[in-house]
Amino acid sequence: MNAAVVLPIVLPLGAGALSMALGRWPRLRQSIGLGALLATIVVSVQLLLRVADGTVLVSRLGGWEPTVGIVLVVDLFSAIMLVVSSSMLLVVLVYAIGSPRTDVSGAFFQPVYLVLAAGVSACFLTGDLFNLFVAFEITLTASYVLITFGGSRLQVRHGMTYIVISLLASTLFITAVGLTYAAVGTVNMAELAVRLAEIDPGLRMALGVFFLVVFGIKAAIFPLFFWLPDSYPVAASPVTAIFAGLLTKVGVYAIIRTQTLMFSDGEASMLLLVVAGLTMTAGVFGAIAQDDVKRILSFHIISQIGYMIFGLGLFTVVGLAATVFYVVHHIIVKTALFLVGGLIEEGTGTAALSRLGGLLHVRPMLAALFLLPALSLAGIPPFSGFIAKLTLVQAGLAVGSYAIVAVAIFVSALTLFSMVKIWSGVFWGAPEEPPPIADAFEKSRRALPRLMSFSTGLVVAASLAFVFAAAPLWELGETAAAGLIDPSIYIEAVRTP
Amino acid sequence: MTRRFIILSWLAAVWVMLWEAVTWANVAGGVVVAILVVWMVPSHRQETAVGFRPLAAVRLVVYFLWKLLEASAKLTWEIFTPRNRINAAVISVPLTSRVAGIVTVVANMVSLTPGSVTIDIDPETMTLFIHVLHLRSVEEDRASVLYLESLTLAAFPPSAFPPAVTAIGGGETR
Amino acid sequence: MTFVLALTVAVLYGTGAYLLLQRNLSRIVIGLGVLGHGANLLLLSAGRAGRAPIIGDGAGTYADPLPQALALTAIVITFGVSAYLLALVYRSWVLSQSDEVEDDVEDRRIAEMATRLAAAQEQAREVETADDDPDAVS
Amino acid sequence: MINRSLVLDVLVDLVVRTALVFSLFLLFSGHNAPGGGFIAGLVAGISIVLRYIAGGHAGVRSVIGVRPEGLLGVGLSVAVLTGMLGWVWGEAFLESAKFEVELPVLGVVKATSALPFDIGVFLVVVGVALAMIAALGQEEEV
Amino acid sequence: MMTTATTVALGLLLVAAVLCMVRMLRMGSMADRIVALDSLLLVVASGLAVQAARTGDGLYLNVMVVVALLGFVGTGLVALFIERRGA
Amino acid sequence: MEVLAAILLVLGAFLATVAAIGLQRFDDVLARMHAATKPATLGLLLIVIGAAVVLREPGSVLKLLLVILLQMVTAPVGAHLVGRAAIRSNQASPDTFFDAESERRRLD
Amino acid sequence: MILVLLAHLAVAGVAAALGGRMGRRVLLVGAAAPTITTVWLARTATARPVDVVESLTWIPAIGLDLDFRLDGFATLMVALIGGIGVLVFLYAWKYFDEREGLGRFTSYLVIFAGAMFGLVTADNLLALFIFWELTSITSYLLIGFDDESAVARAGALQALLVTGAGGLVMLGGIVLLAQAAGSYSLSAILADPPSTPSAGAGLALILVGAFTKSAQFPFHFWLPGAMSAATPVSAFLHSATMVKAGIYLIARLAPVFAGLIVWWRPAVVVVGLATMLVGGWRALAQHDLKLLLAQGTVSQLGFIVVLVGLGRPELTFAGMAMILAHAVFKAALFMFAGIVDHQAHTRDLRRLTGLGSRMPATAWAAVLAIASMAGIPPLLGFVSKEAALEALVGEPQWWIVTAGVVVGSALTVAYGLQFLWGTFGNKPEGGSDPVGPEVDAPNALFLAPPLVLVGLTVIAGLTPGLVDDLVGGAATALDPAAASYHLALWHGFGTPLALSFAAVVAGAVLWRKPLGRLRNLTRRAPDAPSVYAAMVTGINRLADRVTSTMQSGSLPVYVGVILTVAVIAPGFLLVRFGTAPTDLAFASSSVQVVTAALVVAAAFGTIIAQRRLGAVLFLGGVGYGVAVLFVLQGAPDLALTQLLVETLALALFILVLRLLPSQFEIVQSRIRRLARVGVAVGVGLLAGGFSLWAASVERGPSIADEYLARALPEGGGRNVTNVILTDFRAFDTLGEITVLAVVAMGAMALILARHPDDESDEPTSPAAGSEELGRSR
Ligand code: NA
Ligand code: NA
Repeated sequence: MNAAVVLPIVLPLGAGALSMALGRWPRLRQSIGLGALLATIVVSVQLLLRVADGTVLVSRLGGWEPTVGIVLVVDLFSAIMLVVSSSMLLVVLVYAIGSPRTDVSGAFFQPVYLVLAAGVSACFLTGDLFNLFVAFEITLTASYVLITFGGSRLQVRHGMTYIVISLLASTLFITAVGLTYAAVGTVNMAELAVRLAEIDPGLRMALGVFFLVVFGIKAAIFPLFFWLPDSYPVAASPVTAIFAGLLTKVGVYAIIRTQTLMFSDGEASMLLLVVAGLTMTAGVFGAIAQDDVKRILSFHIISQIGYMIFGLGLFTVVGLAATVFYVVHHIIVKTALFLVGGLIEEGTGTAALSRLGGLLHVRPMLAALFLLPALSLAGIPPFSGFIAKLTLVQAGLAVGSYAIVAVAIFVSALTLFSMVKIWSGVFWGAPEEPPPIADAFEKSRRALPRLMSFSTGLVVAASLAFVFAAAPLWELGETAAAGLIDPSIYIEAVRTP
Repeated sequence: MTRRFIILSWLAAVWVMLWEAVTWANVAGGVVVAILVVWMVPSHRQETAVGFRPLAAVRLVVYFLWKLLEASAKLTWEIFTPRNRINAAVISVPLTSRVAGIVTVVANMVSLTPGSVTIDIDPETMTLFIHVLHLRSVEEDRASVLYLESLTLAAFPPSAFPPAVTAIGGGETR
Repeated sequence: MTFVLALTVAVLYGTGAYLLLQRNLSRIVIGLGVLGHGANLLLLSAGRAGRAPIIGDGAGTYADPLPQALALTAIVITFGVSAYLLALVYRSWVLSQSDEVEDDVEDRRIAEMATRLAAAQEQAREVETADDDPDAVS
Repeated sequence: MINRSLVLDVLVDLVVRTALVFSLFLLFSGHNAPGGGFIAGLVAGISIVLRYIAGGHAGVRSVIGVRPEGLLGVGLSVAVLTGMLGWVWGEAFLESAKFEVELPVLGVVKATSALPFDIGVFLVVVGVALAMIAALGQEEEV
Repeated sequence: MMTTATTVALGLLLVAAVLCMVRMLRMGSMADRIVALDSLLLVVASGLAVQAARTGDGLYLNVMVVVALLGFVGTGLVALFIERRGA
Repeated sequence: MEVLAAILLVLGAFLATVAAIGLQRFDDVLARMHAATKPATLGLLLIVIGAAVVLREPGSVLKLLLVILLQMVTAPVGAHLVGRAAIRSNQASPDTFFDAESERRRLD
Repeated sequence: MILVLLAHLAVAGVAAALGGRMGRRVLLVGAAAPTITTVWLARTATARPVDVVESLTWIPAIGLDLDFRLDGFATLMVALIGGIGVLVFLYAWKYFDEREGLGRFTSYLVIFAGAMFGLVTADNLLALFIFWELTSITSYLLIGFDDESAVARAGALQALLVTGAGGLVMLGGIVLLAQAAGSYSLSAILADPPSTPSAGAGLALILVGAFTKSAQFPFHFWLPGAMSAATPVSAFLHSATMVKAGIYLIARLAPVFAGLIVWWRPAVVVVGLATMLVGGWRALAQHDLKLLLAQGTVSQLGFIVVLVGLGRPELTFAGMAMILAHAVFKAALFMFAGIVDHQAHTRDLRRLTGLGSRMPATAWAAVLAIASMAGIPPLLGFVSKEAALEALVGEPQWWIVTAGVVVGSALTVAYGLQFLWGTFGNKPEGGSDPVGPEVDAPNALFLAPPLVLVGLTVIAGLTPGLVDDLVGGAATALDPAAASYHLALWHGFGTPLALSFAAVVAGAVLWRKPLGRLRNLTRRAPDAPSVYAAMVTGINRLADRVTSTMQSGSLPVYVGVILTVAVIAPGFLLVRFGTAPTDLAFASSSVQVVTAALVVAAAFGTIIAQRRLGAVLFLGGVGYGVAVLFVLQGAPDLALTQLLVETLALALFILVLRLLPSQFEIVQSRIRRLARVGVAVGVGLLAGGFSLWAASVERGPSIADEYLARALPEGGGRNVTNVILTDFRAFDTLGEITVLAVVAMGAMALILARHPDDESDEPTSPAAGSEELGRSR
């Protein structure tokens, strides 16, 4: 029955625990990890199918009713996030296994990675505010370890930025939870939705904005994003890929969940739209100023987060549906791009544009693997990014939010500019300085690790498949958005004895 | 009466005290836990067998408590009177015992007593270095420590092995 | 929550924040510690105070046990993460003998580039205005 | 960093063992009195630190012959498995159950499935202490 | 009777605690600070005992056991550190 | 019984205060150490005994006994370590007298 | 139509796959795609009584469906795409020497052809947009095909940015228009056109997109920049097809909206005429064959925009004729330019001399093509221009257009002559590094494709009836009123012919006597390419500046910003909209007051401590003090945990501190002390105030009593906190130990990580690379 709801957390967590204990047998460890993530996907898809019509599944952990115990809740939005995230996690694990960097394939990587997977699932599933904090901490702690995996000087330095900022965010989070509990006496989110509506509006708005700040740090919105481009690029490629694809989206998820469930009156609409515009613009300007592939891509994460917030800020079904759609698109495409970035580094030893060039002639397949998601990211049709942006534009214009649409379009053009800069710098022309790997641009170059290329191809293929499945996905997004805009079903499902 | 037995009974007693009730279940549990813990944490030192004389032990405790109160009173007086009578010194007291456990007990009692603290122990010669706040005279202070040692030795007389053997292994870790 | 507790919370947050705004890693870690204490105190005082919530006989209202459980979890989590941060400080020192968070190199480089470009542009503009005025010369 | 002290050296065994007894007490009594797996684990962890102070790494290793990651894995697995047992006797993950066993001498022993869960917690916390000592206690000269 | 006694005791302990903190804050050597911290811990433990006497329940005894058993760990470590480094 | 407990409690607390005053009073680190930790330890013992006398649950006495025992074991270790550190890091007052053997060991 | 598109995809795939093995013959594979288009069109067009409609639903909910409609206008466009497409592929086969990447080139070009086909047949505006942007992307890849050349890369980027950005603007317009009309279907919108202000705004944006695509002033500059593309690309994209996309869209909308929207006609006329004149003028100044043609194309596109944009049936008809004629002669001219370039290895008019005698066939064919362009009878160009002038003369209120067209035509004649004379003429003065005598005539197969086009321009000129159906069908599809117009070679002696004649004469004069002074006058006007360059560098610089301001790289700054936001945003709302708390208890006991005071003192101690150890000890003091506060709140478990954690943390701290120097270094922070204090005070105030505020709220039934009541009977434990931790909320605890386990794993991994000394043989991390970079610069 609803026992399956907990599986997306328990499967990777159990597998993580086992692989901690099984450090000595790498093959067994790997099969456990892959098996667990595969099973997670299967379970998630099943959950998705069960909630596709807008129903909400509730699982009471320990059998305790909500407010006493912790509940896990699957609505369509969380189910979608689960499916996408577990798929990306599996593919990136394959990529990591295929990576020749020992620190990534070593005994410590997988358990931590699986815990990350469990944490992400928990973030999507939990219906309890404090448990969300715990889930965040699981995810973050795993990410601290992963970002500093390898322990090089730069990783330690930039990991420090990441960890300090995240810790600060966590402290603010726990502060917000404490304040909320003090004000309304519960940490169950559905119950909160009911009780928060009854308290002093000033306090409620302040809490709402406080949560926005807390999750905004994680989601890297303006002006809380500075840490991201300084820290993401130093991690190992699979780690950066999964961070870029998933972690900030966990923040976005939390923003959407809290702003639609707990502070559902749309009081923050204007603020969100302003933040969205600034985030888009700041991110894309940052990207244009960079010279390093991973840094460029990192700044684009920020810019893209702005689009997601844009859809949320409209507080309409179409706007939220567009955001859901955007999030899914972005997770896939961003993961793909960072995986390609990793392959570029793998082949040449660098990601600096000035040391790259002409890769198109040496590795045409890699060029194709980059070009498709890059165009998608820039919103070029017919790729998923286009559909995502189109729906946002439609949603924005439908309610007359012209300014934000104008910004979105302007930023879109700049994004194209920036993607083309990567293309031109990496795949066209010739390097200004020789890359670290001397024969990187010789025909006789060594082959890229097959598993890495394979998994990258898989993600790119997924981003293309997305285009063909766009109609049903959009319908899912609309149903999910309807559930977010009107959370009564969610609240009802949780509170029904 | 081996040291191991002392340890086991101490641990079992701790268990019982923690549960705040002397019942068979607690005693049995205490024994099990004690054995478990001793098995988990093997001693990293040579264990030296010592004996145990309860009467002498009581005498030691009483003497020690008396010293404790006396010294505390003195120190309290010192604190509340403006005159500074401090005459600090570090003196060395070569003990006669070569058993590390005994030396430790003596050193601790010295440290517990207000106005004196064991600064250091030379494991070769089992000499205590003691910081005293109010030096009467080196000899006098040394003598009182040695008296304390004699009381301790009376309570825990060395058995089985000659002192010389333990002296060799005394200061070394395994 | 009493006024005194709120004041304590305020001071802990304030001092924690102050320490966090420094570049010295040790201070940052300590600041996070102080901030964590403040947060835990705030969390605990979100519930009512009272007798320890251990069911027994005796009089008086029990304290709210939930914030206690939550704060306990939070304490342990904060501890764990701080421990990891300490491990990083350790490693950072081993690697670079530095306890300071230097600025991000790439960010600085871009900032410098921007300044240099602006200067160059300024210069170019001056030159341009100079020979853009042929009438003045002829 | 350790300058040997005979006093410390002699007493460490005593204190560490006592602390472990205490820690087990906290573990088993935690459901009814202040304590529990965390606190128990922390007490045990600090006693490991103590052991490190007295004997350095060798001291720690001679005591606990397990790899920290093994301890972590087992502890976490125990907790997760206990949670899964909830499916056996109830229908929810982490659903608890109470047991009463009558044993000779000891009388009626009551326990809940919270105990094995707490044991898992305990093991993890001990594992953390071990790992942190291993990470931070490398004997490099200053 | 008991209430008066415990109140007086608590008052004295509070004074002691404040004095310990004053010592910690005064510019002094590290040894001083660690001594002050150690004393503070003792005062806390004493306070718990007084509290136990006042309320009559032994819920905080475990805390006292912790202080008695492990309170010296921090002190000892800092002392070893100071010894190494100088204050 | 109650009177005894009251006396013990107040006396113990008084000793703790004395210790804290001692912390301010002396100008030698080691002297302060003597003044601070010893009376405070004794004070704790007294208070614990006092509490044991009045505690409602008789079993608690056992635990209080344990506290006393443990305190007796660990407190001197702490004092020893701190004292040693103070001497070794040359924080003792310059007036401190060293006998011959101690002087030799100090200079090692 | 969907099948045709799929065929393009398939051909592109095959070409990409076979590219390496087939060499330049892969271009013949590519030719299959336009051949399919042509054959399909031939079969469909003959069998068709009404418009052919196909549809593929995609995402109906957002109005995005692949609806196609082949009407008369689309037929004309498809004919150009297919017919010229075949010729271009054949031409390219001979144009390229064997080289790497021709497979890629072919597939780009095929995809482009497919996109173009989709664009002109799409009936859904969003689908149209998709193909629109696809043509931009493929054009980018094609222009930059010669990627070693920085000029090619820059040209490609420029074209993409202008047309891509224009496209994005157009997307906004499309959505506005469609939302006003309630449909994304082009035919539906045209059947029931909205005239609301938002529809008008949408149309304006669409026009901007169309102008960028069709290289209208002031966006025209990308087209000359795109001339670094291989000549077959220019012949196809930059004369016949892609640049017609904007015109296509304008032509579709004009007949309906020109009358509805007040500003439509003025806008189109101003832009079109300006383009025409600027392009023509600039063409005169070019020394590069292709640049000359490109500027000429700009000029002609402006002309066509005016024709189709005014939305008059007769002008629309003329516009259709012009589209056809221009595609044919301009494609041929580009091909000739390519032949010259290929044979002589230069396109510089100042170096070429006497090629007329070396390659006479080429020269004569080029003369015919130029003549067509210049509107000399009896060629197709003349026929269409005559139709245009005839129509314009019938619209006296647009006399300004007529005048402009005449001037433009004169310019056309002038640069046409420039082309011919410059390339084929025998120039006695030669030039600095003359090329000519040693040049060979081109291979017959190479010359064949342009010859076919020239043939067409001649034949269609002589017998306009051949193409009259095509042109008339197109015009009628746009505007039924255009059904009565027909092409004719001879309109009789009238104003149009006179104007044509005048233009030819004026052009010849202009060519002989270039107006040097006039040119000087215009030189100082801001020209568009430099505006573009300024914009690009401007954006780059703005990005640099914005980024360097925001992204300071300094952790304290980041923390400061975050804290400031976290204080100001909620603080403002709290103070502005909240009701301040009342009824505060000061403290629960004096013990609490003193303990709190101690905690506060210790907290300040962490700040003032100058030594690391001191600060750590104060932290410990705070921790112990907080533990006491926990006790006072009634939380023994918490106090125990706090004490133990504090002790363990202290131990770990000391293990780390033994490595670090005793004193804190004095580090210059990027934040001033005062600001730090300010932020800190703000954070404190918020935390304290907020918690008082939250605590003062009247709240619902507390969950506390439920826990207290149920812990023993249902959870089986007296310690309620522990029962919560291990039972009620055991999931939190599970998460918590997971955190701990991960931390420990991470710490272990850090130790086992390779020692930094061998960091060199680690794959260099990106930032490491850039760090070196930073140093070397
Ligand atoms: Na993140
Ligand atoms: Na490059």
